[in-house]
Parts: sequence; structure tokens; C-alpha cells
Amino acid sequence: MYIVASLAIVMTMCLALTRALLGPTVYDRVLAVNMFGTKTVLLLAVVAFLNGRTDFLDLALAYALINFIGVLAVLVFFQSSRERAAGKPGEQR
Amino acid sequence: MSLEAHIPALPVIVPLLAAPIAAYLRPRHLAWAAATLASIASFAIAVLLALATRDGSIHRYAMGGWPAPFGIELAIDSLGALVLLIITGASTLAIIAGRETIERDIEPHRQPLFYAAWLMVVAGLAGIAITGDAFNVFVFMEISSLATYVVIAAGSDRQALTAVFKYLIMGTIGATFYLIGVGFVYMMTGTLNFADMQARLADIPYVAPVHLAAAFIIVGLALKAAVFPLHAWLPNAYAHAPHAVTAFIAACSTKVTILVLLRFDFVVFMGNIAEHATQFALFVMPLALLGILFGSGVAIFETNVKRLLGYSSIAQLGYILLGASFVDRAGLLASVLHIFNHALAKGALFLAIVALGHHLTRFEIRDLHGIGRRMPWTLGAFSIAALSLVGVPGTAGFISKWYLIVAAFGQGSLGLVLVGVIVASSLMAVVYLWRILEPAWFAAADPVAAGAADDKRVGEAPVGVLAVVLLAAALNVWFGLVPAFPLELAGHAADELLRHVP
Amino acid sequence: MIVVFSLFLLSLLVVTAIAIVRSENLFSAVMLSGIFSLLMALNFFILDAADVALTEAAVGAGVSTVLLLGALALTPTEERRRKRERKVAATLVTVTMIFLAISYASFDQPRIGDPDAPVHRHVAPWYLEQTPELIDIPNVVTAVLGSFRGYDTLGEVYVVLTAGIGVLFLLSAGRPGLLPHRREPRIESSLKSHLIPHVVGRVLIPFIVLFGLYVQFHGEYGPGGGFQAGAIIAAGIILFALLEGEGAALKVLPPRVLVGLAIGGALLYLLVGVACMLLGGNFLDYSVLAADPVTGQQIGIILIELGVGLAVTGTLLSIFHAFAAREQ
Amino acid sequence: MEILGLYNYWVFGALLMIGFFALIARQNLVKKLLGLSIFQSAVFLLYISLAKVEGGTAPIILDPTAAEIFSNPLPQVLILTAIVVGISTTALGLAIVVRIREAYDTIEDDEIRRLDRRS
Amino acid sequence: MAIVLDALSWAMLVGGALFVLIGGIGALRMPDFFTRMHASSLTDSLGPMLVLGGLALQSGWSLETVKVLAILLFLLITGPTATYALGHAASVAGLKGGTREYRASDPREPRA
Repeated sequence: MYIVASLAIVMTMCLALTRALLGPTVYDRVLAVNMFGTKTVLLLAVVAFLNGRTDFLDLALAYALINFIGVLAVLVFFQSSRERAAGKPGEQR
Repeated sequence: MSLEAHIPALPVIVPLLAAPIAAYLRPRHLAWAAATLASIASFAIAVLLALATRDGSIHRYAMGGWPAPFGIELAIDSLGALVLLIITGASTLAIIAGRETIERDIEPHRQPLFYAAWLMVVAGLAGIAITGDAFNVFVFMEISSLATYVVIAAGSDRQALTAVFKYLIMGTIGATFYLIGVGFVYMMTGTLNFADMQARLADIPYVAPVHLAAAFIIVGLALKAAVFPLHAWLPNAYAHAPHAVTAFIAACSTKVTILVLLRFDFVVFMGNIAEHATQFALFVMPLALLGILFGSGVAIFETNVKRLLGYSSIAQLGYILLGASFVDRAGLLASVLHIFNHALAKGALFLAIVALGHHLTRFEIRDLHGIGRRMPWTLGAFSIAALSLVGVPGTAGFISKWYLIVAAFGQGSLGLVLVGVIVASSLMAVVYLWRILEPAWFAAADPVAAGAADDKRVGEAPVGVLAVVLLAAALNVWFGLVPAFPLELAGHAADELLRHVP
Repeated sequence: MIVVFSLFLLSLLVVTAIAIVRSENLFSAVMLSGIFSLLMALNFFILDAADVALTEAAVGAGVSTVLLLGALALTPTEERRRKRERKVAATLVTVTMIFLAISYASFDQPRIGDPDAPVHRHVAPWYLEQTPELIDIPNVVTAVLGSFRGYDTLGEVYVVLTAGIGVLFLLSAGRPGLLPHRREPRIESSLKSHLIPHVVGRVLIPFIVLFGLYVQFHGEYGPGGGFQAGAIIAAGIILFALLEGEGAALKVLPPRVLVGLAIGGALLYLLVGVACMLLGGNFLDYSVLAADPVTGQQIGIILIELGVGLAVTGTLLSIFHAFAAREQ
Repeated sequence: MEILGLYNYWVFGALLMIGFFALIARQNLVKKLLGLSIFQSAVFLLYISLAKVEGGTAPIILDPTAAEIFSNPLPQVLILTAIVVGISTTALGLAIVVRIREAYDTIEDDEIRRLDRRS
Repeated sequence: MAIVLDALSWAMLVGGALFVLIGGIGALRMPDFFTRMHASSLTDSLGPMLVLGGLALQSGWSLETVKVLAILLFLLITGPTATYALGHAASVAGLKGGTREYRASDPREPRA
């Protein structure tokens, strides 16, 4: 039963990875990273139950947290570098 | 609680304790004082250790109280003690001599961090010299490398940054190759302790991974020690680093990696891989010879004095490896002795450059024209160190060249060729050093080229710096006339390394 | 069944690595390296290395992506396209030769997972048997990290400290102070307008830091420890800096406190070792710290893990602020 | 099933060489640092594949009496150290790249060499 | 009673896996950025809800359930926020979504 779920999740990660490789715009890649992170969390939880070692669930929580911070950081830095590159008068430092 | 029992651990603990404190001290003179005190203290400990290992005994110290293969064990033999002496000695002399030039080059609020990084280099190199655990060597190699990148990047001109980046890339590749080699040996033996590894490596059925491990380790350490074909990072790193940093690093950083290479090859691999001795000789000897000729050859045509001495370091490293590639007691004795004597000669040369640095900004040969008249003592020390580098009788360099030639004769018909190369490269050394000294002493001083503001300001270097430079030159002469102490240590080191070779 | 996963995930690793090397835009390369770290962490988890998976995720995916982005904000983000790549052919030849050498040697190496490989015969069984008796904590990795090979971890903390000192030293050139206080933070302007992430972020930060402390003190019983906790707490405060701008984050943890944290953590570790020497044991021999050696070991491990956590938090935050402060 | 037992070593070799290629052939300094981190990640994979024991779990002994197979804790400790060494080197490399960008206004290796040769 | 729980959790797990897979396929097949994001972000909340719910049922009343539900709560908070921030950033950056693009060129190939 866990096998089915983990197989599906691994397949989705593969799809997310292809989106990350193909993604024309940077935002597609950020989307792929976000998807990849969530699926890693799910795969970790399912594999933890599969192996019966359920005390590794806090690993999954750490992944979810790191993924959220990573995505926000990418957006913030990409935004500020676009502003700097575009030289918008509004946010000019 | 007898401190005496914990002596083996102290050479690493003292700089590790002083580095964070130096980083946090806001007044920079206090940071310098802390760094100098820590350096002097670790030099004193190194002297004690050298005296303790004079009789060839090995001092073991189990870290954390756990026995050898399970915990990490420090094993200080005479080779480690000798190298430790060089590290702490060079650091003490360089930091005392280099204070004014560092004060001039680096902004005040950054100097405490600089001295902290300096102490990290001392701690890292000392950690490598005394540890008996293969992975521990990697950790301390990383501490010393990262700190070396930081102190070299403190150089004033922008080329220091590119030199440091190239050094970072090649140094990390070397350290990772070393880590892969240790990983393969660990895969086959299950242990990380040198002595334990040597014992267990004999009875393994498979040979291919051990050969691969030996290849990775030798290439990785050759990359970090700037052995001939992989030396690209060294000249620029020495040329663009601050003078005091070059004085410290030129004396000891590559030699510590040579120590690890010798220890790994002779202790772990030599006894266990079939005819590894001939492999080591066939692989290392040609590289050493090429390195000697290449280093001396390029040095002749180099114009920047510091880069010239960098290429001469590559040549001298060739001597050290040449001695080791004989794989007999005489060869190893000469090789370990040259580690000591070259550190003295090259250290004294760069310390003299630190003193010259007080009045010169650029170090092309043109800039040194007629400096002898204005700074006679400094250039005198420079000349004595140059003689020692060439190997003129009565100086330290001569002793190790002499033992190298004796060992070379021991190689039979090949010996003649080797002696020919050694003599030829010594002559080349005379040429490239004379290119510096002759105009420095005799040419007319043209202040415009020398970049010196005007004649009256250019006087002798400050007394403190001058004392250190003269002391370094005197050491060269002293160990030239009374070489008993390093000879004894080198003898025991050679015996210890050859103990496992069949 | 799990073996099929490991084969599949390993091949994904190689695909991602090739994608990173080939991608022209450095931003996408950084994001792909984020995915690469997550994949690495997953592979470690499947190869039964829970602690390492957590470290690779917290340090690799979290902090290194933020550092890379911080540096990218100051450098051009597009790799210059060249007509003819130099030295590609020569490199490819040497690369394939070394790869063939490694693969050739691998046929003599013990198979992955076979229990009587020399690696599992010599030192490892001793650790697995002795930890319950000598140190009596469930997580053997933390026991080996903290006590049996505590000297390595001390060296490790000093590597982190050296990196922190190095980055501060390099990036404070030509600036008034180590981490000059910013007049008007650059990042604040871009996320202030995002109300929802701003509010959600502010709600989550206390829980992230709390989770970091949980990982710090949970190191003996489950996967966790100083490095992971330091990285998670640093990631939480970096999130605060992203939302509120570094000015506010620097007001919360001023530069002297950050440098003090990094140095205090490293010194705490070293002084625990020195205390063991003064109390009669060898350097870093915690059994002398208390009457009963086992509790001594546990006290020692908790203290040094705390030192590691402080050092890693302080260093990672000072590195982040050094990059951000270099912006002017 | 030969391939199952050795696949990790081949992936290690592949990642090592991809990183090494990026280090040598790519000119962009940030790309070289990314190649360096791939190069180091390959070594982590080698060590952790050594630690795996068939049917074993992570070495967290909840009750010492139960006869369970555990994977080898030693390589995992070594890799915990090596990961943090990797990120320290990357952080320092990035700081140097930022300083080079300000000094040379480019982070392409060949352009920097041309500027150096000219000055 | 146990069989009902097992069957229910099995159904939720498979359902969750299905939705996750649909999200993945959607992210790959959708023509432009905003539709891709639509597909993947929806399943980013529904998928974990079902999968983690199924796991929670499996472990009954114990610490694991608390942990699983904590992860679920965290995912449900951060997932949509990250998607919102991404969508907002993309639209601010001028990434055009919507149908206008497909009228002229080949419907499957967006002009952007």
C-alpha cells in the first residue's frame, strides 16, 4: 500500500524535475522547486511508515520548513535583482 | 593535574584558544599581542616536544580518553616534532616582523579578524603535523587551507583575489582527492588510524581499490603541496599575498602536506602494496627532477622577486621529493633535513622582504636597485639567506645538499645523473639570486624607479623588524655550523618512516 | 522495493548535476542545486543515514541556496555565452579516463550493503555495542560525533568559524564596520508589498526557531544535533530578515552579538575540553565531568552540541548579513 | 544482480566527473563553485553508500536488548563534518567572487586573465 | 473496526497518490506558467491532505499521528503562501497569462 503511494510520489518528483529542466521562465523553475520540496516531504513521511521507523517524521517537518524559506528567498532575491537591473526609480537604492 | 602529560595536545589547543579571543578583541594591538603570545607559547611547546622526541620515541595521546582505533590518537614522532618546530617558529618570526606592514595594508577594524585567521593557519598546520588519524588530517587541512585563503586575500592589490580563488579551487580539489583516497582505504580496512591501517592493509584480497586509493592520495597531496606539474597556484599566491603572510606560508605550509604524503606512503602503503617502493620511485623521481629544473629555469627569467622565490620554492620542493624517492635511509634523512633547512633559508629571505617592504611598495628587480646602500643590514641578511638557499658551505642549505648528494651517490649509476642535476640547479640558483643581489648592492639607486618617496626617508628598517631578520639569517649560519639537532631528529624520522618498509 | 527507488533517485541526481553544469542562467543553476541537495538528502535517507539527511537538507538545500542567492544579487546572473568553449575536449578525455578507472576498481570493492564488508567488521561494531554501556544515549551517530571522535567535531566547529571570520574579513573591506548598520534595508522594499507572505512568515518564525531548539536538544534521541539546529535557527532568522529587511534583523541580533555567538560557541566547545584536562582526564574526555562517567559523557555531549549550535547559528547569520551588507 | 551492488560507485564516479568537468571547462567563477559543490557531494555519496547494511536501519538504538541490524555510524559522522566543510568552502569562495566582481567588474575567468595580463 | 480503518486509509493513500500524480502531469503538460501553477498548487494542498491523512489513520492515537498532523498543518499553511508569493511575483514581473496568446500562434505553443 505504501509502495503505491511512494511510487506515485517518485513519479511526480520526476515530472517536477523535468519541468525544472525545461521551464522557460525562472518562475517555472521556482514552481518546480516548490513542488519538488513538497513531494520530498510526502515521500519521507511515506517511507518512514514503510520502514516502520516513524521517529524520522521530524525530518519531514524540517524539509517542509526549509523548502518554504528557500522558495521565499528565491523570490525576494530575484525580485530585488530585477529591480536593480531594471533600475526602477521607485525602489532605487 | 600534571600539565606535562597533556603536552602532545597543547600545540593545537593554544592557537585554537587564542584565535577566537583575538577575533573578538576590538583594539587591534591587543589582537596582535594575543596572536604573538599564542605563537610564542606554541613555539615553546614545540621546542619541548622536539627535545622529548630527540631519542626517537613516539608520544601518543588518546583524544577523549578512547583507545586508538576507536577514538582519535595523536602520534608525535621526530618528523612531526621537526615540522611543528618550523610551523610555530616561522609563525612567531613572521608575525613579530610583519606588524608594521600589516598595520599599513589592512584597515584597523579588520585586523583582529586577520590575526584570528593567522592563528587558525597555525592551529590547522600543527593539527596535521601531530595527528595519527587520516580523517583528522583532512579536517585540520581544511582549517589551515580556509584560513590561508583568508590571509592571502588580505593582499593589497586586486590580483591577490584571483590568485586566492585559483588556490581555493585547486586546494579543495586536492583535499577532496585526499578524502576519496582515505575513503577507499577505509572501505578496504575499516579503520582510519595510520598504525591500525598499516596493520590491516596487508591481508586484504583485492588490490585494485588500494591502488586507486594510493593514486588519489598522492595526486591530491601533490596538488596541495604544489609538486611540479600541479604547482600553478603557488607563484601567484606567494607573489600577491602580504609580505608577512608569504614569509610564514613559504616556510611551512607546503612542507606539512609533504609530511602527510611521506607518512601515508611510507607507513601505510609501502609495506602492503607489492613493490610500491619502485612505483613510488618511478613516479616521484622524474617529477622531482623536472620540478627542480623547471623551477630553477623559470626563476631565472622572472622579474618579480616574490614570484621568483615562489618558483625557487617549487625547485627546492623537488629536492625534498628527490631525497624521498630514493626510499633508503640516506635519501629520507636528506629529504627531512632539507624540509628544515629550506624552511630556514626561504623564511629568512621572505622576512628580509618584509623588512624591505617598509620602504618599497613594488618588488620588481628594478625596484631593488641600490637598496644595499640605504638598507645594508637587511640586504646583508638577504644575502646570507640567499647563500643558504644556494647551499654554500657554512650555511644550513649546504648540509642538506651535501647529504642529498651523498644519498644520490648511493643510487649507483643513476647517481651521477642526479648529482649533475643537483649541481646544475644550484648553479641556476646562483644565477637567479645574483640577478637580484648584484644590482641591489652595486647599481646606482634611482629613487624614481624604486618608488621610494625620497632619499632621507628611506633608512634602515625599524629595529624590531631588523632584529628578527638578522636572527633568521643567524639561524641559517648556526644550523650550517652546528647541524647536530636537526640531524638527529631527521635520522630518527627516517628510521621511523622506514620501519614498515620491507 | 526500496532498492528500485535508490537506483531511480541516484539517476535523478546525475541528471540534475548535468543540468546544473549545462544551464546558462545562474539563477536556474542555483535552484537546480537546491533540488540537487534535496535529492542528495533523500538518497541519504534511503541509505539509512537520517542525521546526514537532515544536515544535507538544512545546510545544503536551505542555507547554501540563500548564500548563493546573496552572492548572485551582487554578481551578473547570466553566464557569458562563448563561441568556442576552450579545453572542453581535453577535459572530457581526462574525465572519462578517471571515470573508467573508478568503475574498473569498483568491481573489486565490497557490494553496497553486504554485512561482512571490512567496514562493518572492525570499528563499527565496537561503537554499536559500547554506546549503550559507556554513553547510554540512543543516537549512536551523536555519540560518535560528540565523544568518540569529538576532536574531529571540534576541528569542524573551527572550520565553520574560520569561514565566518573569512567572509566577514573579505566583505568588510572598504566599509566602516564589520557589519555596517544599513540605513534603509534593500530587501524590505520588495517583500513589504507582499502582505500574505509577510503575515504568514511572521506567524511561522517562532515555530521555526522552536523547532530548531527541539532539534538541538533532541540530538541524543533522534536525528538532530548542533549543526542541524544551527542551520534551522539561522534559516528562521534569515526568513525574518527577508520579511522585515536586514536592518530589523540586525536590530534583533546586532553584529557584535552575532560574532560573539560564533566565537562563544567555539570557545564553549574548547573550554569543555580544557575543563576535562583540568579535572584529570585527557582532552575532551567527558567522563571526568561528573561523578558517574556515563552522566559525565552525557553532560559533555549536551554542552558541546550547544557550543556547535551557537557557533553555526552565529556564523551562518554573520555570513548572510555580510553578503547583504555588501549591497551598497 | 551485479548492478545493484555497484551502482552507487558508478554514480559516485559520474558525479565526481561532472563536478570536475564544471571546475575545469567552465569559465564562470560561480559555475566553478557550483561544480565544486557537486564534486564534494559525490564524496558524501561514496561514504554513505559504504555505511549501508542490507536490512539495517539508522543507528538509533531505542532498546539495546533488541537484536537489530544497524547501518555503520562512522561514515555518517565523517560526512556530517564534510558537509559543513563543503558549505564553508562555498561561502568563502562566494565572498572572493563578490570581491573579484567589484575589482574586475567581471566573473569570467578568461576576461580576468586578460585584464591581469594587460595591467 | 480495524479493517474499516485500514481500508479507509488505503483508499486515502491511493487517492492522495493519484492527485499528486495528476498535479505532476498538470505541471508538465499545461501550456503556460499560470495554468501550470494552478494545476500543481491545488494538488500541493489536496495531495498531502489525503496522503498524510491516510498515514495518520494508520498510526491511530499515538505520537506519530501528532507529528503527521503537524506536518500536514505546516504544509497547508506554507504551500498556498508560497504559491501566492510566486504568482504575485510573476504577475508583478509582467509575465502575461490568460488566453490572448493562443489566438494567433499554435494553441499549444505560448508566445511568451
